[in-house]
Amino acid sequence: MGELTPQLLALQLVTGVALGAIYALLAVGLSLIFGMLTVVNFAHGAFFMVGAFLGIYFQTLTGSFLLSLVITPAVVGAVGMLAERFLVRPLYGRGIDYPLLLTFGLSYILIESMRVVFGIEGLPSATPAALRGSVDLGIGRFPLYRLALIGATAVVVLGLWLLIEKTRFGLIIRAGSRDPEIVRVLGVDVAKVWLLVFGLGTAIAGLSGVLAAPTRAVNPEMGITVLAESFVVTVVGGMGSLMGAVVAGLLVGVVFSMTSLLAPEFAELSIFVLMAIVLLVRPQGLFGKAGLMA
Amino acid sequence: MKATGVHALMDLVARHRVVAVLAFLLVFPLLMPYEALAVNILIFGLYAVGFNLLFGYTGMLSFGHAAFLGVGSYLTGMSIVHAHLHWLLAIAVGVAAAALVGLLIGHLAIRTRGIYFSMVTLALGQIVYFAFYKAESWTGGENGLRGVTVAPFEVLGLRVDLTNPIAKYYFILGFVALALGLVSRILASPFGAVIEAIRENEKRALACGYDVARSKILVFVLSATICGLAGSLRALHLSVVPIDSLHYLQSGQAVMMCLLGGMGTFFGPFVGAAIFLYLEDVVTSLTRHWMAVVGAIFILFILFFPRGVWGSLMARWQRSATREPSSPAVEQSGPA
Amino acid sequence: MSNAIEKSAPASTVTSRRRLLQAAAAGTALASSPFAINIVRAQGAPIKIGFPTPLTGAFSAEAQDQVRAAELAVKEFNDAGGFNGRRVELLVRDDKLNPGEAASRTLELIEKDKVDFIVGSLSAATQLSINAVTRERKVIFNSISQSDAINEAKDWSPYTFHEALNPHMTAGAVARYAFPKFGKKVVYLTADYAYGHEMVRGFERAGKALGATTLADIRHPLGAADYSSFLPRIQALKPDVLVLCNFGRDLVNSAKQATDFGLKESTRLVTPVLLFTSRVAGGSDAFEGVVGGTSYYWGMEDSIPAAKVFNDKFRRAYGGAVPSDYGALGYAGVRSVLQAVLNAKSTDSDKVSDAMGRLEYNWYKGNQFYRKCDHQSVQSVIIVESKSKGMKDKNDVFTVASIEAPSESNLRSCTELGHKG
Amino acid sequence: MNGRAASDILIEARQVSQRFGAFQALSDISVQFRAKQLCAIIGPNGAGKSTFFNILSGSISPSAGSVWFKGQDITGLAQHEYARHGIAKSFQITNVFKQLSAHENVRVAAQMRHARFDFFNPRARLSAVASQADALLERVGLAHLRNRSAGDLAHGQQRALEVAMALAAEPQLLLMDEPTAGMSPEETVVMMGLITQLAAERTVILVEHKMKLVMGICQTLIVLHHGQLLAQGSPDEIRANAEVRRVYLGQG
Repeated sequence: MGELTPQLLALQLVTGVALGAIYALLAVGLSLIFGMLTVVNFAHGAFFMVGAFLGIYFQTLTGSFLLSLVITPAVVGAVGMLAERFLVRPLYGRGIDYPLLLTFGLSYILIESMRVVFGIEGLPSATPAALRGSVDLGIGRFPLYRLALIGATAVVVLGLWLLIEKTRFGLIIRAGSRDPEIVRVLGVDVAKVWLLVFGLGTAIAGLSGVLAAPTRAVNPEMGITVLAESFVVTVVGGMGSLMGAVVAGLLVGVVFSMTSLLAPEFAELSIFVLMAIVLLVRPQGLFGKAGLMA
Repeated sequence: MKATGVHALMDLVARHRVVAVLAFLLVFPLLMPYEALAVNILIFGLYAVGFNLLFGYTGMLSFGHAAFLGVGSYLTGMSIVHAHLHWLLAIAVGVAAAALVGLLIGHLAIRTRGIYFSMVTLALGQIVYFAFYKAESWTGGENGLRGVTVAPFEVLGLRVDLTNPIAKYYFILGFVALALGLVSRILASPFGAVIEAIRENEKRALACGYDVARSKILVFVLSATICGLAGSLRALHLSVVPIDSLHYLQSGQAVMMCLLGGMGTFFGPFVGAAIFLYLEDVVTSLTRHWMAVVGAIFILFILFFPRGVWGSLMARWQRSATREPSSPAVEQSGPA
Repeated sequence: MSNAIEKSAPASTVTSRRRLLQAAAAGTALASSPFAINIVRAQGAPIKIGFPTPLTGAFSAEAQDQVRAAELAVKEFNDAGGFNGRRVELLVRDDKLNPGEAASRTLELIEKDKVDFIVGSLSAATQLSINAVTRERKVIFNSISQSDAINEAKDWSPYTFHEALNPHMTAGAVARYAFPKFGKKVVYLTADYAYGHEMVRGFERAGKALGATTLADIRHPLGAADYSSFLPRIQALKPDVLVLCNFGRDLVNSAKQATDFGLKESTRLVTPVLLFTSRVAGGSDAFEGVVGGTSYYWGMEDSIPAAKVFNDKFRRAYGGAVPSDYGALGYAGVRSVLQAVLNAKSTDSDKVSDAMGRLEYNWYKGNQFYRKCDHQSVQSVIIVESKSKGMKDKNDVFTVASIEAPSESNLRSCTELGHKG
Repeated sequence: MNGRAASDILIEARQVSQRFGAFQALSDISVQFRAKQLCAIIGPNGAGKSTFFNILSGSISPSAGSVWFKGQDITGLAQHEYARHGIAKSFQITNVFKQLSAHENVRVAAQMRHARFDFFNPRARLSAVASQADALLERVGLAHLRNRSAGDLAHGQQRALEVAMALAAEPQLLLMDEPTAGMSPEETVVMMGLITQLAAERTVILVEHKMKLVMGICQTLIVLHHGQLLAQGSPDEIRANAEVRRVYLGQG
């Protein structure tokens, strides 16, 4: 390829990071839930999709993207908590298969309900006026919104880090992710913690939905491919490791972006190859087993 | 008295489970709205049974089994379309290829455990998917492989025309019967006991002196072989091989069928496949929101019949059986 | 009265109930009134058309529009008295856009429902697997979605008809319109599957004659949600025209993201198939200034009388709604088969196939006919440009830029497709 | 009972050391165990008993030194190889096939010596294995529970079942990690009785921290302390050993 200039590579890198941002966000939610509840949430992609739909809905309702950035995750998180309380909770202690398959069934229902409410074709999603258009980074033009996306992800991850490292709730999560017994010993109502963690994880999925909506078509099936991708990221990073989720998210984003440049047809495959290699060399994933934020 | 009646029946079924299932399958088409559905149930029933060998009996949840269904389908299809092989040879090729791919994937995947195992099988399965997707000149790529047609032929003096649905059903049933016989033998064999031991407690199985790694590879290959046969038959059934047969959603289907019917039981997966496909068929023709219905039914099953339809029946029966310790079925063939 | 039920209930479920009613009707009739005989004849065995299409999934909007239009054609035919008293019945099945499901459903339609004809499908893969099943059983299949492969001798059979445009025709027409207008330096962003490759081939063939040069053909995974990682390179290549050789949601996503990357400032976006529903779903921003081809746009009623007639029928039947491109194909697909039945005075596959091959028709978009060698419907291609301002209502999304008249010369030659003669 | 020929040495550890990162769990342990003896490895918590046990039973291979069985170096063999050589073990935490019946548990264990990869012939044909399993259940006193699934058995019964499974391999060496852990006094008595019987036919090595329990029945004791071999000998010699008194008995 003749036109492989440094500028192009640099721009490609930025693109990869922007892609990775969404991956990371999704994986963080998955990883949080798995780390604490050892529940493999197959409805994660569906919660992401619901987030995208509700995001647009609340944006048009309130006329403010920022407002919907707050409301939507709250609503999605609430749905998540309902799911945990009435569907997932009865399955604790039954191994990982059952919750996994139950959430899979749940995803079907979420997809269909969005079809019923918002229609099979989905909703047109507009980029918030302030973030429209593209800016010249000196290495080429890049969409302003995707830059904002990178920023937003950084903020969310930082906030999460503070929550987990600096608060009592975080302490409990860290303890719980290693051994639920400890939490009981601490005299905490574990059930409540699990409820909150599941809510938090799904809320983050919803948030990534709102953030991703302006960059792509919003339709009921949008969560299906996303699910596979975010699993790859979570597993590469090591289930239950937030740090892993973030690092792997960016890694996968960049790998995907670079293969799209050098061998576009293999872009999709590349992330699966990456996962296979990582797991065969390190069966626990990059940051597996290590503590949540380690 | 009712319990003992059920018990007697189930006992009989368990003793001669293959005979029982065949007797049922012989009249099965009469119960189905149309033959193509019955054939699908045969094929996916077999697919689920093969998958269950790994999932239900050895406790390894693979998300990559579509690879074996697909490879079986494609290799059989390609042997007919490109190499013009005899159908029997084509089936053999498909099954052998599936076994080989099973050996490769199994060999790599068993290094990992739990969800990581599931994910590695998923990834390797996707790699197979992609390989066939890209080999467009041989596989037809996304358009799928077309023209897998078999001219009418003679078997044991009988003329078989695969465009005749009834003939096709019994033709395919013949192979399914053989495969079920094999699976039944595997489960009743010494190795059958070993894989259950591995499912129950890997550490202890090692301490007992069993080479767990090799046992896992062997069961993986056996499972792949069965699923490969299901694939081969599907190619003959549909006369096309859709690329979707390699997709991970197809792997997911095997899991659902096992779960609906009851994993770790002999009939369970078959029952699951029947319920799954029949429900899908009925529901889709009634409402466009079939996904919601299927999803809901699925959740209800996991919450209230975690053992699946057949599994729950078995559980009830065994409770009554353990009251009479002299039930041979319990110790020899294990759960039917 | 069985009529009433047929209207009220979805086509896919009426069958069995209708049978009962017929039996009852016929029974009582025979027992009593002198009109018995002609009632029975009037009720005579219906002509059945199987209609597999993805009622659920990514293209369900188009699919359901196809069904509506097809039912319109059926109703017309029945209201006109059917074929010597025999009514037509449309059996709709959901193929879930999955070729395996499509094949099973086609088997069901042929083996259980004993349909006389099959019309339908909404993807290359599903139509090819339906075709594989129908040709083996000598059942006529009129495909109403795009594919080049189905014309080729390898897949084709005397019972195979292709009502829809094929990628070669569509891409060629768009190329002939766009390259002279927008420039000759071209980059393709192509969904990596047969349909995508076929469209690129169509563009490049037409482009060669016009002196267009291909800077790059970038192939993206089918169904990708994010295209950003393909765009920096395209940006660096600075093409006059970016051709998005993908379909439906892939098109919506790639157009949207190309717009975000500011590509439109120096490059024109072009696509072979600009779907009505995609445009409605994608919104005007993403599609602003995008030019593409289509088999039908309701807005052509100003210049094409047949379109006006068809639109009005459709509006009347469905509360003012306008037919979409693929919807219209559902109407044409069914109507051609039924016309052929009338001409052949028979439902026998060979006779109808023969009559259909000789059909010259104008159902909704001007004159059409099926080419002898491959039964491809030779028809006009409409070039539309997406509107972003001055839209009268939500359906007013395109302006008709030009209409390329039907001509066999725009098709690949019979010999190239592997047909003799 | 000293001064026997080296020929009847069954298993032997030669300069075995084990370190986990910075932590030296065992340093330079050399011990010999004779055939058909009942021996106990004792020592306060953290003395390295379990580590040593795991090395002898092959769950971990030592960072230095070697393990010899019947004059053959078996260091670093795969877990399952140990069982095939005739080394069986029972775990500290009960470790059975919970969903399988008591009989099936033992049957599987016994089957190992006859068929491991045969997936075609009915296992019902291995009637010898089935009857051996029944005999073993009889021996550990679980015959009446043969069809009960192992998970439903009481703790003591599960331990007994484990012993039966270990015996099924007809081992020359039986390694038992705290066989009476968590048992009621009554169960403990029964278990110790059983163990003494077993030692008549094969070498049995126990890990035990309840010293009093083993003093009575063992021929040889190994005392570990901070990963060092502190003393080795008959119960009397150990009682007499001043070192042992100081570090061990001293603290109760």
